[in-house]
Amino acid sequence: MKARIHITLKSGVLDPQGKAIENALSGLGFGGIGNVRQGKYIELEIAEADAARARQKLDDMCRKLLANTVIENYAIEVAP
Amino acid sequence: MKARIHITLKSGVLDPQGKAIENALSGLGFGGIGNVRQGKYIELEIAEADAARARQKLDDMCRKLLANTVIENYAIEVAP
Amino acid sequence: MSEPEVTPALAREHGLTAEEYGRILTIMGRTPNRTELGIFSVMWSEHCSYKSSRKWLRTLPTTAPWVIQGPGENAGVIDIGDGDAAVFKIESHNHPSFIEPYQGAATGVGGILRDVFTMGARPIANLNALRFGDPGHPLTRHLVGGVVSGIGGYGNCMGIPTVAGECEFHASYNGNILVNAMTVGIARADRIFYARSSGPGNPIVYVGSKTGRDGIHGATMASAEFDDNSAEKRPTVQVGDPFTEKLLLEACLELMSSDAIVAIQDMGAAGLTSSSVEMAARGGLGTELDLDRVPRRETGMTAYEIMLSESQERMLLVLKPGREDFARAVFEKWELDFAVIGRVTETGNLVLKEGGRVVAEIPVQPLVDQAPLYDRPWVKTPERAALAAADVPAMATREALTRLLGAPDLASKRWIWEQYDHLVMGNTIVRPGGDAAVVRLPGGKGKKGLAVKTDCTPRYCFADPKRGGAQAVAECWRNLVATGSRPMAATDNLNFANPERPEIMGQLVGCIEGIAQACRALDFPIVSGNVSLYNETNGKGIHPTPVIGGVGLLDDVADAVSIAFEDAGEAIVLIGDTTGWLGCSLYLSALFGREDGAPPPVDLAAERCNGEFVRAAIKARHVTACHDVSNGGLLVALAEMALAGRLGASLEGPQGGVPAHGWWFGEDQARYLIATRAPGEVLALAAKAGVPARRIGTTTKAATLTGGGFEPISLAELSDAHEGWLPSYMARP
Amino acid sequence: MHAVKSAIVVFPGTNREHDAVAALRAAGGREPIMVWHRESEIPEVDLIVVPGGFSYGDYLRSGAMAAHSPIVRAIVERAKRGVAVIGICNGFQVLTEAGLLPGALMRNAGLKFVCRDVHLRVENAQTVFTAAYAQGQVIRAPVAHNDGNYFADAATLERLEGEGRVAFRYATPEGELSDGANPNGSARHIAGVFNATKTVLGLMPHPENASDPLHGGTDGLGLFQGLARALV
Ligand SMILES: Nc1ncnc2c1ncn2[C@@H]1O[C@H](COP(=O)(O)OP(=O)(O)O)[C@@H](O)[C@H]1O
Ligand SMILES: [Mg+2]
Repeated sequence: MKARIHITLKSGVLDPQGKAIENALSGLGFGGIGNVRQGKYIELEIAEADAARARQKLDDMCRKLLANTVIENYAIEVAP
Repeated sequence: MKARIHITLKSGVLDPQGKAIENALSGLGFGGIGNVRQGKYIELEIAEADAARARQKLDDMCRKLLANTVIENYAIEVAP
Repeated sequence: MSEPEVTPALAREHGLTAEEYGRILTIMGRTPNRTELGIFSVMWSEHCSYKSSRKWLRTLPTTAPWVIQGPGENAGVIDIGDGDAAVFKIESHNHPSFIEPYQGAATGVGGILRDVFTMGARPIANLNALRFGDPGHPLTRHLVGGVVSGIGGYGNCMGIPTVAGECEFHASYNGNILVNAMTVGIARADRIFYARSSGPGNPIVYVGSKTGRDGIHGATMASAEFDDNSAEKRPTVQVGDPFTEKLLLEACLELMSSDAIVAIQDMGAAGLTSSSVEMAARGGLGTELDLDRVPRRETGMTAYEIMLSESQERMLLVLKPGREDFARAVFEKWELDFAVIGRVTETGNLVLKEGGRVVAEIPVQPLVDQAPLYDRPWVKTPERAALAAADVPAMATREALTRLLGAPDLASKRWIWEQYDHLVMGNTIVRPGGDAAVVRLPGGKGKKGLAVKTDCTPRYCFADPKRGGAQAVAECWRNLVATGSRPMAATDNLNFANPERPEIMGQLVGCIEGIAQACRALDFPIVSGNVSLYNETNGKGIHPTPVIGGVGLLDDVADAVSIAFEDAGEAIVLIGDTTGWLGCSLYLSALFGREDGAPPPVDLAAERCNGEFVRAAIKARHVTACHDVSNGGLLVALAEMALAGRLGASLEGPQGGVPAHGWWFGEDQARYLIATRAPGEVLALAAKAGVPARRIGTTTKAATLTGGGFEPISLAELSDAHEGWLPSYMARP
Repeated sequence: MHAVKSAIVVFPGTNREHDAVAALRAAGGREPIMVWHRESEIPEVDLIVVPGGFSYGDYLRSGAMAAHSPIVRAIVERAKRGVAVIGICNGFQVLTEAGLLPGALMRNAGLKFVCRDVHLRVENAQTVFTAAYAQGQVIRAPVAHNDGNYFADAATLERLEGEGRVAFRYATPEGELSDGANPNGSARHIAGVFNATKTVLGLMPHPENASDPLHGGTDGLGLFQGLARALV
C-alpha cells in the first residue's frame, strides 16, 4: 500500500526557508504571496494490506525517525 | 486562497535521501518498506480569488523558482 | 528487445562525423550494433579522446625528477620527500553546472575526488575555479548561489576542506559558466594505484552506487556546443550522493592498505565504458563483462544504457585472484554494492554479455588508439599594440582604489569560502583569503605542508594567448611562492570555445605555447589536466581560460606566511620592476569598461629570480607577510595586506618617473610586496641577488593608508567596499 | 599517572574524528579508542566523544539517523551512569535527536553553511567541561555547519537558564551578545548546552579546530585540558 507523509514545522517555530521563498517570490515580482511554509514530503510503499495497521506502523516510524516532534508535526495518508 | 505544492524528484533521478531513509527504517526494524522518495512540500497563501488564475501564477512560480524542472516535477493544489 | 538499426544518421546523432563512422566500420569489419556505436561515440568524444587538443597537449613539459606520474592516469603524482607523494588533478563540470548549478557543481567535486582517491591518495584539499557571466545578467546570481552551495554541499559532507580558488565575472561567460574543481591528495609514494589491467582471468569488480539511467550521453554533451534547444538535454544531469562517496573513499582506502587490488579506476564520464576500456587498453588486454551482474537501481535497462550511464559514486577494480571475498567484506562493512561483473581476458576485445549472449564485441586497441586526432586549422591571434600610460585616463587614487576593491573580480570572496568547510581535518594553516592556502599533511607526524592555488587571467589570454598562458602559470607559481613554499608541479584546465573555429584554435595553441614555455622556465611541470571545449552558445564563445592549479611544498608549515600585516612599524618592500603597465589591466576594465592594449609582458627569468629571492627571504624568517602583485596592481595588493592585518601603512609616492595611476594600478608581473622587520638586510640581499627591491612604506597602527601623494584612505571605507559587494549582490532577489 | 581514557564514536559520514583525536592528544589524554557505530558496546572510558561530520549524510535531518543506531543507545546508558559525554557539531545534533539534550538544531537562519571563527562567552565555568575557563571568559573557535540554529520552547529555555545549563553563547570579542555575532540565529545566542547533571555537553563550535598554535589560536584546547584534569 502507498503512503504519503507530510512533515511540517510546528506553528510558532520560525521557518527561515519559508521566509526566504516568500522574499524571493516577491523579488521576482509575484505579489500577494504570504504565509509560506516549507516542509518535507515522503512517499513510500508499505507491505501491509490493512489500512489501520499500516497507519499504526507509519505513526510509529514518524515518531521514531521521520519527524522531530520537538519542532515538527506530521500527517499520514494511506492509499490502497 | 491556500495552495499546496509538492515537489518531487523525477522518476529515475537518484534520490539519496529516500534511499537513506529506507535503509534507516529497515535498520530500526520496520520491515516491508520500499520505494521511499523524499520531496519538498510548500504551503502558501495567494491573494487571488480565481482558482484558475491562482493555479496559473503558481505554475509560473514553480517553473521560475520553486522547482528545478531539470530533475524535479511539481504538483499544485489550490483550496479556496 | 528491438534495437534501432545503426545507420550513418544514427552515428551523426551520436556526434560522430561521416569520416569517424567510416573508421568504425573499418575497425569492426561490419556494421556495429547500437551498443557498440554508443561505446565508440563516447570514447571518441572530445571529452574522452581529446581529439582537438591532443596534438598540442603533447608539447607541455610533464617530467621532472620529482614527477612520479604525469598526465595519462587518473591524476598526476609527485614525490614530496620522506616517502610521501602528492596526487592532484583539476576537472571541469561547466555544462552540467550551467543546466543544474547545485548538482552540476556537486558532482564535479565528486568526480575529481574519485580521480584522486582512485590512485590511493587521501584527499586533503579541494579548490575551485569559477567564472560567471556579467553580474547584471539575469541568470548570474542564481548560478553563483547554486554552484557555491553545490561545491560546499559535496565537499563539506566528504570532510575535505575546500581551501582556495578563484571567482570572476565576465560577459563572455553569460551562456557558458566555468566550474573547475581541483583536488589534492596524499599517498605513500610506493603505494600508488594505477588503472592498468593485468593478469588474464583476474576478476573485475564493480563497487559503489547502483547504476541508473543517469547522464546517458553526458560525455558527448560536454563536448557539444549549446544552442537554444539544450533544455532538451536536461535529464542528463546527475544527482550527487556525497555520503555514498564518503563511504566509497573510506572503503577504497581500506582495501588499498591490503594487496588485493591489481588496478582501479573510477567510473567518470562515459562510466563503465571508459573505465573498462581504458584499464584494458593500458594493460594491452581484453575484458569480458557480464552485464546481468551490474547492480542497478532501475529495471529494464539495456546494454547500451548500462554501458553509457554516468551514475556517480562508482568504481571498477581488477582484483588479484581469490581476493574477492576479502574485498567484498570491506565493501559490505561500508554498506556499498560489490559485484564481480567480469574478468580480464587475453583476447584484446571488449566483450559484453547479457543472458549468456554476446551483445557487443569491440577490439580494445583500435577503439583507443585509432580515436580521431585532429590537427585543426588555426590562426594566430593578432598582436595588440602596447598602451602608453598617457593614453589611459587617470582617476583620483582614493576613488580608484575603493572602486577596484569593490569590483566583482577583486571583491572579497568570503561569501563563497565561508560556505565551504575550509577547516575540517584540522590542518588548514593558511586559510582562504590571501594568496595560496597552506594545508599540513595529515596524521600529525611531520611538519610538512602543501601550498595550493588556481589562477588565470582570461583578459590577458584573450588579448594575447601566449602571454596570457605564460602569465597564468607565472601567477600561480608566484602565489605558491608568496606563502614560502617551493612550487613543485601544476595541473591545467583548458577552457575554450569551439575549436572548429580557427581563431579559437589559435587561442588554444597560443595558450598552450605560453604555458609550456613558462612551465619549462620555472621547472613547474604539468602532471595532469583537463580540456573543456565548445564553451560557446549561439556563436558566442568564452574568453580563453586556461586555469592553472599549482602545488608547492613547505618543509615546515610554521615557516608559512600569509598576506596579513603582522605589526606596526615594519618596512614594506616592493620586489620586482614597476613600469606602470596599464594595458589590459583591471584598472582599465573595471573603472573604464575598456579591455584594450597588450597585456603585461612576462619575463620568466625575472619571475624565477624574484621568486627564489622571496622564498629564501621567507625561509630565513625575514618576512612577516607577503603578497604577490597581480590583478589591480600595487595599491590593491597593499590594501589587501592592510585589510587582512587590520593595520595601516604610510607610503612613499610613485618612483622612477612612473605616473601615479601606472605606479599604483599597473600590472607589471614578477612582483611581490613583503613586510619585514629587517629592511636593511633584505635590501642588501636583494642587491646582491640582482633583484629589484625598494622600500615603499611602513606599516602603521592607524587604520589608514597615508602619504603616497594621495588623499588618506580609511581601511573601514575600503573594507566596506571590499567585503560588501558579493554579499549585497547575492542578497538581492 | 592516570590519563583520561576516551572513546570517539564514528558513524558512517563522521569526518571530524581525527580532529578530536588530535585535540585529545594535545591535551595529554591517552590515545582515544575509536568505536565503530556497529559495535553495541563502548569500552570503559571516562569520556565519550561524538564528533562532527555528516552522519548518514545528514539526510532526512542532521543527526537523526545516527541517533537511532544501537551505539547511541549504549551512549545513553553510559550517560545515565554519569560518564561524561560531549557532542560536537553533528555530535550535538545526534545527542538532541537522541533526547540526551533538550531542543533541536534547525537550519541556519542565513540558510547557508557557515564556516568561520566565532567568539563564545563561557556561561558556566563550574563543570567538568569548562573548568579550565573563567566565568564570562570569551574564547575564539570556528563553526562549520548547516544546521546550528538552536531551538527550544520558551519553557525549556527558561529552565536551561535557571539551571545554569547554557554552556556557551555566541558573542562579540568583547563578550556582548548581538545578532551580528550569532552565526546561525540560535535562540538566546546559545552555542552549547548541558544536560541536567552537567555531565553531557553539546556544542556547535569546534574547539578541536582551535587547539594548535598553527590553527591561529588555542582557545579550544582548554576544554580538552580541563576534561583531562577533571576526569582522572
Ligand atoms: N571560489 C573560491 N573558493 C575558495 N576560495 C576562493 C574562491 N575564490 C577566491 N578565493 C580565495 O580568495 C583569495 C583571493 O583570490 P584571488 O583574487 O584569485 O587571488 P590572487 O589574486 O592571489 O590570484 C584567495 O585566497 C582565494 O583562494
Ligand atoms: Mg595572489
